[in-house]
Amino acid sequence: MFRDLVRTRALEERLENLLKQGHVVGGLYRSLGQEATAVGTAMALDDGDWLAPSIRDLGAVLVRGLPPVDVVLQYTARAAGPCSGKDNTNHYTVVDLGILGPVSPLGTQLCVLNGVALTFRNRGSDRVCMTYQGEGATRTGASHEGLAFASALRLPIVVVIEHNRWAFSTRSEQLAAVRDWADVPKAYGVPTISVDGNDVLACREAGVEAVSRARRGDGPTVIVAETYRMVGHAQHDPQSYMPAEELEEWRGRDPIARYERYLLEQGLITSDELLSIRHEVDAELDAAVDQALAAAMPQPLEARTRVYDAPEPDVTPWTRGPGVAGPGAALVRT
Amino acid sequence: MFRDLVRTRALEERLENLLKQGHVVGGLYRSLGQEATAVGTAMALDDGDWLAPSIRDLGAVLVRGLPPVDVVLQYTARAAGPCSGKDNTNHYTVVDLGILGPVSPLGTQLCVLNGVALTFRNRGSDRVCMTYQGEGATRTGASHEGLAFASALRLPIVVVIEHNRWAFSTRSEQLAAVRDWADVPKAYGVPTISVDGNDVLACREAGVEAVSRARRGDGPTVIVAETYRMVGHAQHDPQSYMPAEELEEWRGRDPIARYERYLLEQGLITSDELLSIRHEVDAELDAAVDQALAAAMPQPLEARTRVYDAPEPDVTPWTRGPGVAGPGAALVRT
Amino acid sequence: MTTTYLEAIRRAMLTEMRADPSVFIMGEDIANYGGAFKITEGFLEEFGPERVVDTPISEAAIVGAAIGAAHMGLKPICEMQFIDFIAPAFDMIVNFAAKVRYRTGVGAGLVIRGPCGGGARAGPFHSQNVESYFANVPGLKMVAPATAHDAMGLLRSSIRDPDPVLYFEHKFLYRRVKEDLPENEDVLIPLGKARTHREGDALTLVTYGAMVYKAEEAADRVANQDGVEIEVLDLRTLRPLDTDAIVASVMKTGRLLIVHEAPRFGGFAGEITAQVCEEAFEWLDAPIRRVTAIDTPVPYSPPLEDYFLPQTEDIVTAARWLLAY
Amino acid sequence: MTTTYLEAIRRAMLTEMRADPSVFIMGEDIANYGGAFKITEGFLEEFGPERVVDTPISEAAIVGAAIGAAHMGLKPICEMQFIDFIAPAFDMIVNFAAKVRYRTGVGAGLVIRGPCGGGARAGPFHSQNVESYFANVPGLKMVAPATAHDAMGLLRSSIRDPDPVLYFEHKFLYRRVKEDLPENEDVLIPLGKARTHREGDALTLVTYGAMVYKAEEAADRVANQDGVEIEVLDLRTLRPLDTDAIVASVMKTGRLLIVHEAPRFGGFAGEITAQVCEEAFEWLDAPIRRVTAIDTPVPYSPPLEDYFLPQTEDIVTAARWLLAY
Ligand SMILES: Cc1ncc(C[n+]2csc(CCOP(=O)(O)OP(=O)(O)O)c2C)c(N)n1
Ligand SMILES: Cc1ncc(C[n+]2csc(CCOP(=O)(O)OP(=O)(O)O)c2C)c(N)n1
Ligand SMILES: [Mg+2]
Ligand SMILES: [Mg+2]
Repeated sequence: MFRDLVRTRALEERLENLLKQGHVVGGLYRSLGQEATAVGTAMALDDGDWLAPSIRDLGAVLVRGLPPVDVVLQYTARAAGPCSGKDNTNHYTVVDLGILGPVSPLGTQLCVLNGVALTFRNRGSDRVCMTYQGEGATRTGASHEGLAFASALRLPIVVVIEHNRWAFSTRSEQLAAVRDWADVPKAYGVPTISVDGNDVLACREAGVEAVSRARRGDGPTVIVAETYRMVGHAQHDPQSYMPAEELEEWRGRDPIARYERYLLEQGLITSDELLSIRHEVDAELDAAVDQALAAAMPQPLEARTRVYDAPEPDVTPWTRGPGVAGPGAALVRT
Repeated sequence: MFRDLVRTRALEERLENLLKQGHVVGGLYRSLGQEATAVGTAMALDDGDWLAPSIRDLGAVLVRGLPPVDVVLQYTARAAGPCSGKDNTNHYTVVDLGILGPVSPLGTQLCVLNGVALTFRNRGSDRVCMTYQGEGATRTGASHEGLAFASALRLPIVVVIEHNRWAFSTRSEQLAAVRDWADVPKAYGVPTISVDGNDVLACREAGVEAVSRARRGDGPTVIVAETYRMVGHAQHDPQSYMPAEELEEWRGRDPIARYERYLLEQGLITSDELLSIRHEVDAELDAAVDQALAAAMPQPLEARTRVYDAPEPDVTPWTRGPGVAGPGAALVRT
Repeated sequence: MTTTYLEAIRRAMLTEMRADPSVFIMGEDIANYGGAFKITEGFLEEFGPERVVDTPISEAAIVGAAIGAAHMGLKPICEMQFIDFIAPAFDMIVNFAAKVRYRTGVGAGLVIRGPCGGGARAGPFHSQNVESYFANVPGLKMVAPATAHDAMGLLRSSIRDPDPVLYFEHKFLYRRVKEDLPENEDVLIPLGKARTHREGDALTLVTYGAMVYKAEEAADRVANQDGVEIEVLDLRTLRPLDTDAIVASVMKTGRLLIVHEAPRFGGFAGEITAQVCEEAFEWLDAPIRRVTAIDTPVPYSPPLEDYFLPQTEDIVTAARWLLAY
Repeated sequence: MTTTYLEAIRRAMLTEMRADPSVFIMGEDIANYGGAFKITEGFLEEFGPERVVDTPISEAAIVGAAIGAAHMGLKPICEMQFIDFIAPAFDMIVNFAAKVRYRTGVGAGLVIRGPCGGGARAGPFHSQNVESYFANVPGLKMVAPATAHDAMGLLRSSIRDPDPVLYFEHKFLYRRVKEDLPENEDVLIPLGKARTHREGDALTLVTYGAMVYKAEEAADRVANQDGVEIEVLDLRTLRPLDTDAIVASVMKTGRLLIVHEAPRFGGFAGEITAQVCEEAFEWLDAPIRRVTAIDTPVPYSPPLEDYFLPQTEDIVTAARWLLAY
């Protein structure tokens, strides 16, 4: 688990560098300071379970086994990435690993994950699904319909609300009259577990409890993880609106330093072992970055493939350069 | 109040007859058995307040002063109706009376009413808004966004959830894991008042309390009214799915009979007075029906007007009969 | 066996659900009640609550669940109580269902079906034709059958299709269209193929849905009164569009009239016109014309709705104008 | 004063909000933060939280509140953080805002604006052009400015308009387009009027938004290399469409090329083609052609997005084909 926390942060740092160097061309949304929520809860899943990460859940995806090189290939828009360069950030769906990617419009992913859970239920499988939402995303209509639907159909699903205090620039207190986010699931008759989102062990425990409920067939659970977004919304956000004292306060609760302290205090690991984990991670990620940067960009014509499940892409004459003549070129009446 | 209860039921009975006779050509959705909810709560409003009725809130609209003849004109698709024949059922918006009509897609009306409430707030007015939703409608994304928005902005708005046990053919227990509908508003940090929706006095009291909160600037309140739909969803619904015993049980709680008993027992009114109210209502409604049936249907060409705020409707050549030639007719190169 | 358009839709689903356990249906009031139009009556009894799923009133959640189930290999059918209520699911359809294969390589074979169209005095929210809202969205297919035979064969193909299909059934035809469909006939019609509803050589009339019948009526009238044969092409599938069939007919007749029930501006006729201009311009002996509803919402009152909807008389007028050109 | 396209949008709102206290703006992160693109920076300080309203992430609620406020006489502007997020508000726009005047006689004068368009490597959900989703919806107006001057003048008119206006600002132009706009000039451009961006007599090129610049580039190249002048018409307003201007130009040149950034099938070019066929068919000396994006979602990777988007070279090729016809 320590390794996954470190991998998450270190991989995001590398992505940030790649962004500065122009290799990552879209946006980058970090999970700095809240890595424990995703890593801890995702640890509760087993083989065959599905996970639907939100934008700040790189940690959960790594726990589920996505190789870091795939992440870098994706962010650098390479042909070999999990989206073949067609979509960005963490928008990949990887069936073999049970990862269901989001789309940008917030809230809809939960509705789609319901369909996976419904399939499990209908097939008599005891597999379960887990997904994540920022507190901001819970305000969308899709999020509501999704949770109500899961509750009505008692689907095996765990929703983790990542209450990180901000939705972009907007404080959660400012834009919802809810005082305790653990009240939200009450509207759906769904039980809630509140948890310190910066305590990776507590997050894992909450995950295990919620996942067991779902596996037993007792329907959905919401986990409300209290955490804090330690950076701006995205890399282009100067984050000037974030109070310095608050940041300082939360810096003291850094989930990685905290877990590291715990491991050392409990004698579960030595400093040397921690250091060598960090070195191994560095080596793994450096290799991933090198490999990704050496990989090819997609061929332009690939833009046309895979819209439908069809062997041949549609020909779209008159949109492309000199090589392609419209069929009309031949259609002069003789 | 007794008069409005009687007017509501009697007017709906007339509309039902008009439907059978083919004068009402669209659908008809009755509020039989739940008239007290709309009538009672709407009594709490004052001049200048706005009300947004749902499909089963004819009573509220009559309380707000819409003349019954307008209702009949509307349902019989007459030119002089509040929608000029362009829309059906209770889809009328009447600015002078502060009535905001619904559209068919459920949930959106609340979002629109928020804008009225926002205007009051911004203008420093203490006017308030009230609206109604079936428990089924609360499952829509729009309903959620609307309530969350009202709560976040502390708008002066009262939402009455009419828990009448059915959403079309679907039992509320069957399709929501919520046990107590009074839990729903907790997700929004909004206070709830639970009320016996068949007790018109209790409904009025709940309305007064909620309206006062809103008028004081303390934001939205949800009233959950427990009631029962005593007929099928619409006139075309054979309602075979409704358990006879349950109907029987609720028949015993009929809100009109109940209020009538109360008035008599308390000596607030005599049987003679009650009877003469009924006669007056009959006379009023018979006249309304006669007047409406004598009114003209819209002229076909009126179909083209009022899409935009424009003096002249767009000309739409080539869609209409022999009289109208397309402009192309003249456009042969000379 | 005499089969209505509605019954054909019902039988298509029954056939597919019996043959393939991965087919299932979700919607509002479809299980206990059998659907607002009773199309799924008895399905719950036959297939059980796992495959006939009553849902809360939440169209986005319904379509969303269908996408997820499709990812897992199921074949979901989503019923919209009226097709107008597809609007709250617009984001889910356009941004999730339509794009997911392209983005991720994982497809979403699902069907969204529901009653469309006017003529039932049902007002602005129970009468719309929504095809143009989705016309510019790559990744979707769209089907709009006019006959019971096509309704059955196209729905079966839609259910089997690996991509998201919007299936528009015209409520005006539900019980008015009756055809003899053999009980055991294996009707399976490929998507993307138009059908010549009526042969002719003087003018090509392209249409779909309920307008096929008004087009036919107009063509018959012109044939009887003017002695000229109009070819009526029923598109059946709007996307993929059978451009070849349209172009072939236009090359034969030299004249094109497009008729649809949706409003004119931004309606589906535009795409057809553009394609014919690109591929058969030289064969056109007259301007391409369209007869459509007027550019307003669907009004409720009968005289208004009758004026709103394209009528046989309008089609006759337009056809004669073209024939005389 | 040198003014960017973005600054022009900002100034239009400032001018209207200063002149008319009933104008206000709602959106996500627009008040405290000043908007994702900083268009409303400083608005909160100047106009206060009543007129610059940060909302929850709920586009349907935002547009809904705008409708209600418009009923009461206010003039709301709704900012979509990206125009792609208009999709969750689709039902609210199409079924409530667009139809409410027709149905009830009470209008909803409001503006929904947001950044559209590709070229920013922003992937399938931050790059769309959504005009065709709304093209078949009577009751809406649609604006898509290409210049700073037009962005300002059309936004001011949109805010004053008594009907719902969708205002599409192209994010690629935000900081790339710079013009000299007099500080106090009263720029107010009526909706529904196209603008001749470049005069010519050999071919009419109809376009809008960011494609105006690629069209211009293509026209310049053809002029330099082939000595032939292409007329570039910038529609500016998509609905109401300035059919008169298009038809007049086509009657002059006899050739029409339509260019838009959205995908081809079901795109806005269809409506333009249909109208020109109806009104100027006899003047056409060649087929009407369109250059558009290909029929896919907007891909993320630069080589893919470049292939997806119409390029100057494509326009030149199509123009030459038409000129040689
Ligand atoms: C429907 C929709 N509207 C707007 C946006 C733009 N947007 C992207 S992230 C974001 C804030 C999300 O806040 P939250 O859900 O709390 O997640 P966090 O970023 O805090 O993890 C917004 C407004 C969007 N993605 N989808
Ligand atoms: C978005 C949407 N989906 C479906 C419908 C069809 N519909 C109309 S009324 C109704 C049931 C409403 O139930 P409820 O909200 O409880 O109100 P009630 O009829 O009980 O008063 C349904 C499903 C609709 N109007 N809007
Ligand atoms: Mg957050
Ligand atoms: Mg109900």
